Amino acid sequence: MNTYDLIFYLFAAVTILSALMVVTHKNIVHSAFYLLFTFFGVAGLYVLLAADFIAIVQLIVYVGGILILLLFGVMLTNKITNVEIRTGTINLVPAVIGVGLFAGALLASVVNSPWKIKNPEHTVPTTKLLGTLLLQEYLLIFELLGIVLLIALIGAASIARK
Amino acid sequence: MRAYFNNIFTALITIFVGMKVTLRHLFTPSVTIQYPDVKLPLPERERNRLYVNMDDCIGCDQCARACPVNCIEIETVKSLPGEDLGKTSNGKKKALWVTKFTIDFAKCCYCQLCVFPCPTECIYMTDVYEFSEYDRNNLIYDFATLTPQERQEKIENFRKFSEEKEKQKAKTDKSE
Amino acid sequence: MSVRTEEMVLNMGPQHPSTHGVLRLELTLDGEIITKVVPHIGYLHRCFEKHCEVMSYPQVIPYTDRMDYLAAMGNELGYVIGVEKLLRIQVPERVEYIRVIMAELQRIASHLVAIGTYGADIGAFTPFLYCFRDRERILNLFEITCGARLLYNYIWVGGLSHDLHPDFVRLTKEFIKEFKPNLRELNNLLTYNKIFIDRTANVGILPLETAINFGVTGPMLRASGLKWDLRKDDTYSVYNKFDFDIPIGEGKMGTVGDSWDRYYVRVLEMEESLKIIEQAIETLPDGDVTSAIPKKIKPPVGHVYSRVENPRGELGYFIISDGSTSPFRVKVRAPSFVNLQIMDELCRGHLVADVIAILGSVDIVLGEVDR
Amino acid sequence: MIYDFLNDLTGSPFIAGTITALLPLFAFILPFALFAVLLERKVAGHMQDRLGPMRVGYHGILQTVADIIKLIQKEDIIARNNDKLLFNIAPVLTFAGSYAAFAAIPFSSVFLGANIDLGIFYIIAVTGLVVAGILMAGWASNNKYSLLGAMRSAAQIISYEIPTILVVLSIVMLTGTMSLYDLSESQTSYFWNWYLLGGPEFEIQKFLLIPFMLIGFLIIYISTLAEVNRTPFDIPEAESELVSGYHTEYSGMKFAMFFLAEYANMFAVSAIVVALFLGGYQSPFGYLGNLLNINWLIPLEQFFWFTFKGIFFVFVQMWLRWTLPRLRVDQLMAASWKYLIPIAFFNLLIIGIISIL
Repeated sequence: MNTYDLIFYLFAAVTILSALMVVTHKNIVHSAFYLLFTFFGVAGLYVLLAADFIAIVQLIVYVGGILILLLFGVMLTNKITNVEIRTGTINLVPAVIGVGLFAGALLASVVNSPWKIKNPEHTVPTTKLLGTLLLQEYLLIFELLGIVLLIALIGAASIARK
Repeated sequence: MRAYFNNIFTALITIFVGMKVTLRHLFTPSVTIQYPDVKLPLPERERNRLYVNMDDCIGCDQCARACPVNCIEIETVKSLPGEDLGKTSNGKKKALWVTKFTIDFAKCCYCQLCVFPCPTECIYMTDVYEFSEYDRNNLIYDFATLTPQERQEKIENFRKFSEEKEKQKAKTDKSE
Repeated sequence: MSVRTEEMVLNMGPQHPSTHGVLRLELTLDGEIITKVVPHIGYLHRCFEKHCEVMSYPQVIPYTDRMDYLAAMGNELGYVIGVEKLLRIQVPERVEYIRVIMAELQRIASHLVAIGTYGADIGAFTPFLYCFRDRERILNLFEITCGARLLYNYIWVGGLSHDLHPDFVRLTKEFIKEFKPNLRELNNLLTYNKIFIDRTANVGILPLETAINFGVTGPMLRASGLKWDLRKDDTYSVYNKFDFDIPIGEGKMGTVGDSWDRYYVRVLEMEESLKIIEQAIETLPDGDVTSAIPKKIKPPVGHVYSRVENPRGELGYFIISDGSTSPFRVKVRAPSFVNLQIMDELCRGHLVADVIAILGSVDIVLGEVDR
Repeated sequence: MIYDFLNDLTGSPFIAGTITALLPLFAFILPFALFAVLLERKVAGHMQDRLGPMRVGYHGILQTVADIIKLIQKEDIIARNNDKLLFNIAPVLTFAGSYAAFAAIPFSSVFLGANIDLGIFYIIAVTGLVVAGILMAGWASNNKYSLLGAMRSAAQIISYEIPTILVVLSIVMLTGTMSLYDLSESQTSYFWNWYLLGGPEFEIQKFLLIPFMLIGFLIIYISTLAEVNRTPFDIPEAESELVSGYHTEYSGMKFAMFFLAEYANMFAVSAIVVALFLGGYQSPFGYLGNLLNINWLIPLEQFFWFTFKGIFFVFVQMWLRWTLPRLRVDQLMAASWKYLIPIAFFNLLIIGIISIL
């Protein structure tokens, strides 16, 4: 086990543990702040995958934007501690079947996908590559996504105005 | 649209004007002094801690009556006929032993009202302004020059004297 | 679509950097918007009026100093004029002139504090110290005259405690000469600053009618557009001998009666005060300042209401004499106290940050509010 | 790079990495904070016709050291109703955010923590952590003033990130790189090659670009000023309204952490401005080392120029602070959304058009 592995396990542990805390913590503001560490851990994992651009985008978008928005929302709610999120269990059997199927599919894809073990010594900047891909090969999808986001933005603004 | 650009323009201009002012002040000499090392000369009418020149005090209690906060306390004892207390510098004859003359500077409001009525000008304000203390009781200044024994003695003397007088009076009353 | 929001009660003061003393404002907020302001006063109550009943007439003067401690000369003047009216004494001309000079210097000093702290409230700290630098020179003038810098006990019934210092006239002229460019500099640095204007113009607009209904006086009333100044409209001392203007709010940067107007009226008033001082110094008569001081102050039974234009507004003393050496009752109409009432009216619908801007423009002195 | 150098020297990537990571803290942030706090007080003092600290050391130069010692000694007060966990983490998180930014700041061609390909982008990303720390501090303090301050601060930093990124984008578009090292290297060692003056290429574009670069420079300077909560944008800690915003409840070393983060941030944003527009670590008049043929002098000169330019902009921040009043919270948002962002967009557009000419 070298330093690289060590760092990987560190980030993985941070991600998983904080994600667990997000779900289980009684205080929703604490949950929201644990989410910060989850996002941060994921960003670290991206870095280890040599996906530098994605890692930084993860930080900017999730930590800098979404998390803060979430915190705003959470802090302004009036019931912060001991929020009862769980509801009574109904339809236990279908739920188990559904979750089981989903978990199976996920596990199958994890086992079967050809993971590329990349040597971390040779990292290539991905920004340029991503840029060319987005603006050449996937241009249509990129534009469509842009339009969808724009529509969402305008919709949000118009709802807020009412 | 014009208002929009006008806003930007005035904001930038006024900020630069303000910055010019502060930049000029960056290089002007300071107006403050390094206080405990350097001290400003005080004007001659400075009103700070009171001082009582007991040689001149005749114990008339006028300053204590003028004081709006009652910070001056004076106790006097009449002198006996044989005693000579001397004269004040402006020629008034002293007739009272001042056994207590305290000023509580924690109460004093430095209004100078006590200074004017004094017939012998023995109470006046000095330019001493640094007299902070850790204990409030230390701010009560006693100006009486008599030692505690002397005070006791004077009070005792006067008591004896008046008792004597009383007796004398009683005797003369009886004899009549 | 309306969202139900919960109101928040924010307690501002009594220990808060910008309540100008120990004032407590209970703000009810909807988000950051004020829905209600309740000023809680009394933290600095020192029983001034009760004290007066046991003090002899001259002993009250040091107590008046401590009401509006930024304008002690004005407080003394109002009280002394009242007692003189009760006693029916005529004071020498020179005394009146010196009183006017002192009151106007005091007005400048007081307005400098008002303007400086207003700047500091808005966030500009440097003008605050520039103002204090100039105020310091005025205090030095007071100090050479009577020995005290803040609480003077200088204006006495029938006269003054001291005559002017021999250097006073020269130093005052020097001060006026050097103060004028400083005032221009202050205007450049703060008054016409875009950010300052944005913060204060159209904030806390006080319509004239409301101002009159609330009994607001002083620069606040004048900023709302009414030319009402006791120095001209109910003249006292020798103010009728001098030529000066009464600046009023014109809504130069926003609406008439907004915070910027209240601020600017004070700046202009300082210039007018300089004019008065210049004239008074030029025509200062000779004479003895202590000649008319009565030996024993024992006014006949009666009552009097005397009022003067203090930097913060109309300061009135209602003095009842029962013929003894101490007043039966002294009631003070404190301008800060009356002006403070308007807070709720002015603040509603504004943001928390505007409360500071409005409170600063009302310019209260808590010593006077609570007395 | 310094990492490679240390790696060769020590032969252990771990030690080299640790030293590289700690170097900015001990070699730069702490001394800088000590210096900047004193500078702030001295600048304030002299601008206000005062002298500032004069007692500790000659003209008070040891004042901040004394202050730090005082802060260390102070009792660490945690109120009963504080959220203890978050209350303790918040200052560390805030400082971590501003500290992480220093990893990518090019102090000189040698002293550069990591030559990340996305340098400028990285700095903007990690400073986002500061927002989370501030929100955390505000909420954990369980104080209305702190919460209001934190909310305002978060809203402010997020809105001012947009004009910053837009201006950064215009430079990135012009140069095709996000690496601060490459950006600095490209503005070779004379001041007419700075991007503020149109960049290193001598063509007609250079002269067309100058006014728009100037606008971009002003926008990024203003918006970074807002991002570090300095006057006129110091609304989160506006002492006349919110006592002192999100760090009202903090005392002792935790307060010092916020303070340190603030000063570190001040330099970090100045460094961004310098690296983007003012030639980074490049000297404006060529190098003495080249002239005298002493190679090791050049990095030192570069370090000097970079810190000099950075500290100059820190000085300008202080100058502004002691000159201007502060904006109101809605005006602050208006300044960003109504003025800076549209102008930055137009600027971006025009620079784009010029660059493809």
